[in-house]
Amino acid sequence: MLTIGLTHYLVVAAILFTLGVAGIILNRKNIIVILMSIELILLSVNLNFVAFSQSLADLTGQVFALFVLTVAAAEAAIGLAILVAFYRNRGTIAVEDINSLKG
Amino acid sequence: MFGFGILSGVIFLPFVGVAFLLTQKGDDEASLRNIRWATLATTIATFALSLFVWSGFDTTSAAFQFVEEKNWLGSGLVYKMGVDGFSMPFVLLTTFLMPFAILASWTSVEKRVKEYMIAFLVLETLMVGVFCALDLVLFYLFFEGGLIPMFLIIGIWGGKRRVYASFKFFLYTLVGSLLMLVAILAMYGKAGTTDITVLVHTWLPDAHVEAPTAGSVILAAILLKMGGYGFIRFSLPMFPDASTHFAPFVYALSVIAIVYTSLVALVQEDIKKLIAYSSVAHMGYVTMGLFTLNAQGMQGAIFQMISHGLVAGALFLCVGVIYDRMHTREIAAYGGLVNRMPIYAFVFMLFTMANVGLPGTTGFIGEFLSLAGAFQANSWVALIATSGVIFSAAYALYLYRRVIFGALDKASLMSIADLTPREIAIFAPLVLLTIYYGVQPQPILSATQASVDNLIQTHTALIDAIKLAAAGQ
Amino acid sequence: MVLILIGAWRGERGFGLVDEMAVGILGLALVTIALSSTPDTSVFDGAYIDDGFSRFMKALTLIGAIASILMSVDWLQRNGLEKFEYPVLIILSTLGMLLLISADNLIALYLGLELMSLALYVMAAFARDDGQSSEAGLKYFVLGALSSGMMLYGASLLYGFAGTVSFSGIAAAVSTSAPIGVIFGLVFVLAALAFKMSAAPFHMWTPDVYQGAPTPVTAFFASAAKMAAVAITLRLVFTAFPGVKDQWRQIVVFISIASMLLGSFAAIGQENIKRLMAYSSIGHMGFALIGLAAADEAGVRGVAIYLTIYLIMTLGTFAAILAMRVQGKYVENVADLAGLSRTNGWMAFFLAMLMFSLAGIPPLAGFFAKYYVLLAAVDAGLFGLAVIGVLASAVAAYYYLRVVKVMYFDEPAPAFDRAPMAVRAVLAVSTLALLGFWVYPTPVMDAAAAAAKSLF
Amino acid sequence: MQAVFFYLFATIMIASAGVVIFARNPVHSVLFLILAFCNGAGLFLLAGAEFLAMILIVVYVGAVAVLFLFVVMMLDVDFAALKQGFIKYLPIGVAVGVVVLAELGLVAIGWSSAPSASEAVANPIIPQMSNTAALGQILYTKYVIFFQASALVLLTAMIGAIVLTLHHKPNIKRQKIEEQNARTRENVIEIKKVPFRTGV
Amino acid sequence: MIYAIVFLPLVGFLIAGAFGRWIGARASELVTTGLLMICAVLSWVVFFDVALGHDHGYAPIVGNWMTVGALKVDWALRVDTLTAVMLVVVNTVSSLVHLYSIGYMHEDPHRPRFFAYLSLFTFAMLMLVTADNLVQMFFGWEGVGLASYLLIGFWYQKPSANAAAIKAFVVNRVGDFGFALGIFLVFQLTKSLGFEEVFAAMPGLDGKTIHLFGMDVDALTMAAFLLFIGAMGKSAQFFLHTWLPDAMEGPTPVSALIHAATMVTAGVFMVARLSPIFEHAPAALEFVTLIGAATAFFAATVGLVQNDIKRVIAYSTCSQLGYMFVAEGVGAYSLGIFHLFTHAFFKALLFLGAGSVIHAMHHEQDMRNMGGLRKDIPFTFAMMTIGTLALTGFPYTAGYFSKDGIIEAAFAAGEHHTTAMIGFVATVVAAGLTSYYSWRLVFMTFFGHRPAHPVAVNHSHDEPATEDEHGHGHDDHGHHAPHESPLAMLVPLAVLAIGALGAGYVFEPDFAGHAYAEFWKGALYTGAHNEILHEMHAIPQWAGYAPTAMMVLGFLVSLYVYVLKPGSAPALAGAFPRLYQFLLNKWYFDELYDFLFVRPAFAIGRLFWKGGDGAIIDGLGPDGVAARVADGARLAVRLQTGYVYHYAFAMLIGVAAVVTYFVAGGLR
Repeated sequence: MLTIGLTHYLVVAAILFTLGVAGIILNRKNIIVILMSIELILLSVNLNFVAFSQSLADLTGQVFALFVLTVAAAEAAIGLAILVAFYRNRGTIAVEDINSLKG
Repeated sequence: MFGFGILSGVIFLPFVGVAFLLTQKGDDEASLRNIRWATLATTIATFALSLFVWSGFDTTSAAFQFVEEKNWLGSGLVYKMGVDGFSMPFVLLTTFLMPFAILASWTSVEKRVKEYMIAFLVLETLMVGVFCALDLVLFYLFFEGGLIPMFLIIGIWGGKRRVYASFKFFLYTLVGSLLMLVAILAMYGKAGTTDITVLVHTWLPDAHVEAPTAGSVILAAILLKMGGYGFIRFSLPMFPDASTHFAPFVYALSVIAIVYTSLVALVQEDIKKLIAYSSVAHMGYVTMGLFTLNAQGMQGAIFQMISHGLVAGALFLCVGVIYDRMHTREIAAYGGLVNRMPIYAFVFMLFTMANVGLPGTTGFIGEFLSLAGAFQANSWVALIATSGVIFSAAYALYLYRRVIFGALDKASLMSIADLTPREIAIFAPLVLLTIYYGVQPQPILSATQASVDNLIQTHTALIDAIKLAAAGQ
Repeated sequence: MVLILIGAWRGERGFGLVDEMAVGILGLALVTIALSSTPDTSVFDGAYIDDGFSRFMKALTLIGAIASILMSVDWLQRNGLEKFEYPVLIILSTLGMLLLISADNLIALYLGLELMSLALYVMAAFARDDGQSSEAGLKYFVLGALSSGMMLYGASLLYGFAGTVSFSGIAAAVSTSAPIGVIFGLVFVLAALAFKMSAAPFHMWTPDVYQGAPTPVTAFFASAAKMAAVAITLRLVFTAFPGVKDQWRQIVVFISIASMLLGSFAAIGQENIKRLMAYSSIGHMGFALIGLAAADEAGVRGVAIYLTIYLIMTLGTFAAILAMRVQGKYVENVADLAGLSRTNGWMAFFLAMLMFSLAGIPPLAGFFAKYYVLLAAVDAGLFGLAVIGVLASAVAAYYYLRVVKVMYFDEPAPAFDRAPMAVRAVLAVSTLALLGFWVYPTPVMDAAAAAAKSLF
Repeated sequence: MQAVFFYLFATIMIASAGVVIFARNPVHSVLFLILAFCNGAGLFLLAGAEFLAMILIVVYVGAVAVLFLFVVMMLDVDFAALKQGFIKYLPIGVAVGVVVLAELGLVAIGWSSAPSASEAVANPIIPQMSNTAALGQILYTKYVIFFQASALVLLTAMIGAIVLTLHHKPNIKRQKIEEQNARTRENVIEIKKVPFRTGV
Repeated sequence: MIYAIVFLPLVGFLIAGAFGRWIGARASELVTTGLLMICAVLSWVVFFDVALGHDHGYAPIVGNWMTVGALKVDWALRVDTLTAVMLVVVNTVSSLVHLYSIGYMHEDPHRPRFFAYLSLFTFAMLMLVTADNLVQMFFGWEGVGLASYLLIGFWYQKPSANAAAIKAFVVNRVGDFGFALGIFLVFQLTKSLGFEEVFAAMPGLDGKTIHLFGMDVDALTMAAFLLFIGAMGKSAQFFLHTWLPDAMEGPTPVSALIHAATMVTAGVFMVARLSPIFEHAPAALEFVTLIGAATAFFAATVGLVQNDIKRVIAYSTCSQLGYMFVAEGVGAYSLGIFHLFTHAFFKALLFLGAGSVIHAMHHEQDMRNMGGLRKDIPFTFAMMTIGTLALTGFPYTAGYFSKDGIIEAAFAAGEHHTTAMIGFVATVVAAGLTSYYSWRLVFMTFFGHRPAHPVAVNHSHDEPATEDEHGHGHDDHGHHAPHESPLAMLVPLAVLAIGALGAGYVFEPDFAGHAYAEFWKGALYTGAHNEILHEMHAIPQWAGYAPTAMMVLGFLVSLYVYVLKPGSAPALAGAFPRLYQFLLNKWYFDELYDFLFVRPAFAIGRLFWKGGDGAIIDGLGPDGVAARVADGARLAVRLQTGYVYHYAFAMLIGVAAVVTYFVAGGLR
């Protein structure tokens, strides 16, 4: 327990990932929370990459994580932009209200 | 790409007509006349060309003739066309009947004449293609392609429930043929499967009933034959073992088809439906005859197909004649037509009798031979199937009586007119051929003879080889 | 080439010019790809591979992109969306696709995918004053982000196992043993790719987004985007996971069956033709995956042919949808097509042929598409899959027929306005290509065969 | 020591992630998201990825989270009560979540890399080089194409954000530099000769 | 010559049929009748040539019909004594009927059609009797069936005529069903259908058993049995007799030609023609005897109580055909043919006579409405009496020789077979019954008085088409004075009467007597042990006189009941009401068949259609599938809720499912 190894990181990342996914699925009120959940997922992924990077003594993982970070930022920007556009049209960001398209 | 042979000429000649029709614009009388005549001319020319092929056809050979082969679609698929004793009669039947189908829709089709004619010409190409194709996939291609124009013909120019009927027809055939496609594909790897599409018949009455007259004619006369033709061309030669194995099954289905549909035909209230059911019954003789795998049965089956093409086609034309006048197909709406339409009554009688299988008409030859063949293969099958001659007499004459005989007491029928010269011109060749080939069927029989013999010999040899191999183990 | 693409748009103002330039650039790229016959090369330290397969798929993607742009001009102008960003986004997205197709390691895969997707998210929401469009964009974004999260998680597992992100490295590591972790990684990655190609059960966004997004964008989604997604899926499983073929084949079979069934069933009863096409595309992806399930060269060739033909059919169909305009207003219900055969015979004929082709009726090209994948599947012994496939396609035939029925059997609805030249051209060309496919299919066949060969 | 920090960071991170998801007020969510990211950065540090840790703080905490906060404030949403249907399907959702978590945990606990993994390593960590420098080394040489690509991704994000949110409101006065520059005396100043005693 | 005989009627048919409307009724009549006259003359020439002369017969091949593998069928015209006899019968009667019809049908607007049909029938019948193989025989067989159908239904306005026509055709088809199966079996056994080859193969097949219909049966017995079913249908034998009485809906000349003299005897002819097969199938022969005996007896009983003049004669015909089969069943083929020959004369005479009566009575057919006609139409009365004498077997009339011969032969064969003895008893009893009902007919028609108030009978209005056109309405029928028929009708009666009186005496030696061998020249085959023609002369005296005695008895009873003590008939009927009803309703065969076959067929058809096609195949098949597809579609659409979290959840479940699949199953 006391020597922190790869497994610890992986377990933490797994929990975080699950939380993130749960956040997307369970959240009914606010799209922004969903976006944040996505960020959590990406964080867990990064944690994985970094942990592997360390355990393999390989920088590739960190590079990958760097790109993930970059893209995550871009993604957040676009997500929020779409959200804003949506809010302008509908006046709501409750997840439950996003169902005019169905069937 | 180029340098097609004469068969391709027959197949694609209708396209020339299509090209011409596409240039026709407008709905005025003159262009309609142009369209009709051009279509008729095309079909007649196609028939003439196929006659030319026939003149060069060597009936003593079982081999494929006029073979064309082109590499196509890369691996596996070839454009391979040819005719042998099996397909030649069907090609002729197709090209022969097309002009009648056109004539039958001369005046009865009023809306969208151009599209109608185009659909028919395309259909002709596809049908001839089916009978000429020597490659499984090519066969399938033409076969399925026929669905499209037929779907449109039923759906656009059909009767009241045309939409339902056209969907049913299309989807039913599609399922059957798609499964056939899987079987075809499987064939590339290994043999040992089979395709049965016999009991799948209920689309037929619906499709027939709702189709316009010419559509019914083509459906009954040619499209229906493709299944039987497929059996001859593919199932039997390619799966000798399975064919023998499944023969009892096919027999069972066939006799069920014969008896069952005959009984159902007996109680129909719609003329076309009755004839459609009788078509199914007649196709029962065909499948039965084919699987007897003896000369009488197979030749009989083939002859039955040709004969049925003429007779059922003519019967649908007969229905079309009165439908054009009265716009109903209810049997109850008619009665006593002979009083006003003696020529029609005669024509209808003749084809009814041919349908019943009266000796001296083509109907007899096919029925008799296929039953004779069946008797040698399985007496029970022959027994039950022969009972079909009783039923067919019953329903056909019952129909005839209700439509033609009796007193003319329905006000709507008082002024119904007898056949016009155009209609007589349509029926005359059919009448003559029905009788001629009834008395003198040998031209057709000898055309198929060599191929049938060849098939049976090969088949017997194969079965023997399989038995030998089984014994050896 | 990449740099040319980047530099091109800079400093431009004015929609028309950018638009034309975008087409020009993409066309140039297409020509370059078509003409290039360099041997298979891998550049940027194995991150970017240029082989027959990628060229084939890129050509398809570019064709899709070009046609989408061409068709969109008129639509955008009429809807007040003639912004220069639109072609730019398409180019960026296309660039992402090209990168994706050529990806040879996980990073390239991820970046390509994201570049493609981010642009697509924006485009889905492009009609920003339209609630449906924003909703489509939002849904697509949320689910897309989830899927890329999953993919990343999978990718991290793969990286952790193999110690490398390159496909060949993964293949080397996986060939020796395949612990459950790798399968996890594979499943997650495949799920994300299935999401992009909208295969069940990761298809849920498709109908909503297809319906909500601006029609030209939907056309782009349905055409170019799918090409890229399928391409990378093929490349990934064949180059990175030959060692666990048995496992991914099971996954693919599952996805394939689910897609075909769902695509066939759910489309019945759809009134909106775009939505109908969404389900149709799900079904078609399922069908294309049959070829993948065969997991051999014939299968890949089948998929390649399938995609080619599917691309043509999709473009044609969307061209028809874009031509559905009544008195200046675009309509997109099936019922609006009623009696089209009488008001616009040619368009009805073309669309009917497209529908028959989508249904897979010979001799139209759609049949050959199905034929080759089925052939591969049957050869590989996947009878069950093949039978389910044909049955599903029979069910699917029903709703295609319904469109034909509406056009040909029903009483006419108001006639459509005259469609712009580009739309008509795409419609006509694609239909004729489908009709005439059987006459001279050799180029496609040969190219597909070559593409398949390069993957093995 | 390392273990203590690991558990500390990990616990706080997961706990705050939980709050992110379940908090009623989105503003709280954002704040706890920041907390989670900070702890994540701590974990990165522990794993020897100093540069990434800094980036995470800078980019996420500095930019992304603030952006979130900004949007949350701007949209000014009220937080309604949960609807009934939610509870009904919760058990299934939880069950699936637990299954996924269990499976992922299984994978994590039983993890072992491929034997070939250490040979397959493409960019081994060089102890002499600082983390930042090493990353830079790789990024600008080997993976330059990805660098370019990520630039494009950001560009896309920029264009996307602009095209979706920037509104040209017609009734707002804007500075138009080219118009200002293009002003000349001739087209701006009109000299009127005013007759005497009549006014303008 | 034989070509002319066979094809001239066809020519007549074509001319009358195709051009009848243009050349007019009179010309049609003259052409067809003229051609038939020529045929008749030529037939007699052939008869003298082949039967009485020394020509051994010939079978010119007209052309090949079909050749399929071993099955080779030619169109050929076989002429031997048997054929010659039939030619004479057919063409003589046919030509006379043509002639008669000119008179009888002169009111009918559709005469060309009628004469065309008559000629068509004659042609088909000639094809039948000249057939040289089973298939051509079948051709003629069905051809006469068609003609019969057309002629029975000639008055198509009458529903009853149409129904009768269909009934005739369908019941005949039941027989044909057996016939066809018989043909198939013969082909299977001998690989041939030509008579020469088939007959040549017979000895070799003696006693051979084959597996058929799940049992092992004697091959030739089965073949003969099946073929005989055909004969039963055509010759209206017991079980398949129901069509014949109904066939009286057709015009009377048709009844005379088809349903008395020629077509119905085709079965008798067929058994004789195929005697080589039957001779090798003794069990089948016994069956023939039984059926013949049953028919002879049954039809005679029913004939006792019928009121329709034509139906009485029809049942009589039925009964007489039974006699013929009894003869053939016991091996006396020549006697069967002989009776056929004589019967043709007197039965045609009776029918045409009845037609004359009906004509005189303005299409009244019910005997209860007749009476005392001997004064009004004396010539017809004379002719009918001659016919009746011949029918009942009055000594030295035609019937006497043939019928008594049959009864004697049956008795003689009874030494060997019980069935033959049954045949003997049945025929003797039937002889008495025949005598009774025949004289009853004569008495009811020509003696007594016409009732003032005619009995309304549902089938009394025969031939309505002619009613109004002739000018004298029928409201007062029975009160209008009956009149003698025109000459065209009387001449045939006279000719036939000569035959009915003299044919027996003249030809008895040839058919069954000492000139047997020279006459038949092997056209009939008799087995090595078949000595029936010799044995029949050695029977006891009482057996020889039994039929004559029965005839006298029948006459006396009839005389008593109808002439000496009028009114005793209803009393008799009242005494045995059940028996009377049973007989009057023809043993309830029609009702039975209706119940057993007709209604079930329709019911099953309806069941299959609605239940089978509608509910099961369509229901489980297309419509059911369509419904399931629609359900599936609804389900699939319901999944698409529009909620993002549902979508995400679906993705998660997808992934979880696949992963769990692999985890749970280990790596597959």
